[in-house]
Amino acid sequence: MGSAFPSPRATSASDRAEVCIELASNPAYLCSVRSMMGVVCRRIGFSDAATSKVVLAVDEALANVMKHGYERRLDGRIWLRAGRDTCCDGEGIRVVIEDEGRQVDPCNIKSRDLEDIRPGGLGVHIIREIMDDVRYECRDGKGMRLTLFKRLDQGARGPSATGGCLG
Amino acid sequence: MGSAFPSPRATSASDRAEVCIELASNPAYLCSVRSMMGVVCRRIGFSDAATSKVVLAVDEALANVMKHGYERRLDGRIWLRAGRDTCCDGEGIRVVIEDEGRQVDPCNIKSRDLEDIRPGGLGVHIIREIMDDVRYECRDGKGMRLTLFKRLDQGARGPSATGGCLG
Amino acid sequence: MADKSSLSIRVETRGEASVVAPAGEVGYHEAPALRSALRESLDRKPSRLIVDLTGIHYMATPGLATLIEALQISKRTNVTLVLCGLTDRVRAVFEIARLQTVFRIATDVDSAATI
Amino acid sequence: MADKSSLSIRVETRGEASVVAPAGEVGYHEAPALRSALRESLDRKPSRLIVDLTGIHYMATPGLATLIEALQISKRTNVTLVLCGLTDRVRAVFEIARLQTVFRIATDVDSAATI
Ligand SMILES: Nc1ncnc2c1ncn2[C@@H]1O[C@H](COP(=O)(O)OP(=O)(O)O)[C@@H](O)[C@H]1O
Ligand SMILES: Nc1ncnc2c1ncn2[C@@H]1O[C@H](COP(=O)(O)OP(=O)(O)O)[C@@H](O)[C@H]1O
Repeated sequence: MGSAFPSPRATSASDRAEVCIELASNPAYLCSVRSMMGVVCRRIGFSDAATSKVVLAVDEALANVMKHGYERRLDGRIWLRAGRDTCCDGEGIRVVIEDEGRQVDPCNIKSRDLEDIRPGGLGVHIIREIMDDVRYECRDGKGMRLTLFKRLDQGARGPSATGGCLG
Repeated sequence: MGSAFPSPRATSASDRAEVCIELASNPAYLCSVRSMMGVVCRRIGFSDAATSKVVLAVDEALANVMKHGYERRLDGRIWLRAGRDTCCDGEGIRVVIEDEGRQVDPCNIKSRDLEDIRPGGLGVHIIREIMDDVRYECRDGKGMRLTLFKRLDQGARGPSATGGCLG
Repeated sequence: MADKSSLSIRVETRGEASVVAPAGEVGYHEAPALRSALRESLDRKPSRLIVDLTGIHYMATPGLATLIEALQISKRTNVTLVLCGLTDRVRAVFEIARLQTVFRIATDVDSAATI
Repeated sequence: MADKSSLSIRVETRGEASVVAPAGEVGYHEAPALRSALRESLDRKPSRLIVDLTGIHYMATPGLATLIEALQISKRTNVTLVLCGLTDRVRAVFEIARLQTVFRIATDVDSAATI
């Protein structure tokens, strides 16, 4: 056992993320992560329609890390944290995605021109359309950090549901 | 943002867990965790039949933390780490589940007599039947730690599959 | 990912029998819904209650507990409880829990209506 | 949790048309399977290829890319490509990507066979 499974850090009351996931950069995990993100969004109070949009944005962002950050290697590490948070705009969901992959200038992270219809080049556009705040940064040392925020405003709010597990 | 979303720890090459999940003690998450555990088991090489057993054991263990460790509170924290590991018996999957809930003497964690048919009291029996090694311990300070190991022996091995996402 | 709940339950009447057919997964989160459906069906005191598990691809002990509770109520109230449609995976869970001889088990709804 | 893959694909022939009906989710992991199914169908050069999306409850950009690629091949090879059965959720993704006018879109397979 030993170092292969380091112990979790102690948490404080302020550590409010609903879920934190560290996973290998393997696309086979994306489906389970979508399912988990769906539960988080509903717990926070998003409607079904808003939930599926936030899930889509997070899925696109993770797929991009696997494709571009790790250039399709399956053994990179990805960290995802998601939970309720408040920013100047009010309450909503905060999602932070970090990796140890290739670093790129955040200015170069952009989709193709939408008029130029061809396969690919839509993910970043969709992330920016869906989320209220999208911030790409280089991490100290290696990898990228993407911070996403979506407001829980009138349109995005769902009936207060307990949220089943959604396959 | 700040302390609400602490940064992930740096990882070393020896940090081989396929997935690490920190989640709130809410049963709504169990379904996504089952799905993720299914992918981990297949990645490690377990057959479909062995995979569904390991998934069952982990699900029972997590439900027990929610039910007994946190007495059905939804805001407790649970840490789950799972990945390939080797022990004296050979290669297999190692799963570690930790919580900050009620501490109990590991000797008292046992199912009812199987002959005494009544609702409940089967989870720990199932966990012990399925897994090759089951170790309950009190953590330093608060909460419990459960360490599970299942050998990847001839009977449990599947065809080397890439493993789709399994809803 | 977002519009299928992990358990759906169909309830129907078939002659003298009630049929409860859950589909999906029955873990700790889903068991209460199955429990309600079984209790409501038992409350109506059919002569027979058939639980068709054909659509269940995951069953954990909270599901077993719910079925054991239904069995106990059925005995008290003279309802014949029959399970059917156990897939290999669900059958394996009954076997690990040594419950395969505790329930009356049929292959499908048709035979569950008569045995 | 453990026996349903997240995408299954049914392929059938309907008169002059081929129908490809994926069901489940099309993300980055699943898109290659849809891509293969569409390419195989296009290789057989039907006069019409209908992609019935009724069973899709999740569509991400790798799925859109696959459909755009199929559209490009269909134009080169004179196959009429028609999509149908878009749920509200799938339609929303086409709209965010400004693709709703790029494809020929029908409500169901019947109308996709004639428009
Ligand atoms: N996580 C990432 N790391 C590095 N580069 C990225 C990342 N995400 C996006 N990019 C860059 O932004 C471009 C646009 O991404 P996107 O709109 O998702 O389309 P696509 O992935 O199909 O190219 C990518 O081609 C890539 O150069
Ligand atoms: N994570 C845990 N923390 C504390 N006690 C536990 C835990 N898991 C199991 N137990 C104890 O072991 C007993 C047997 O558990 P189990 O066989 O799963 O049946 P049930 O949960 O239905 O009681 C429980 O009643 C409880 O007292």
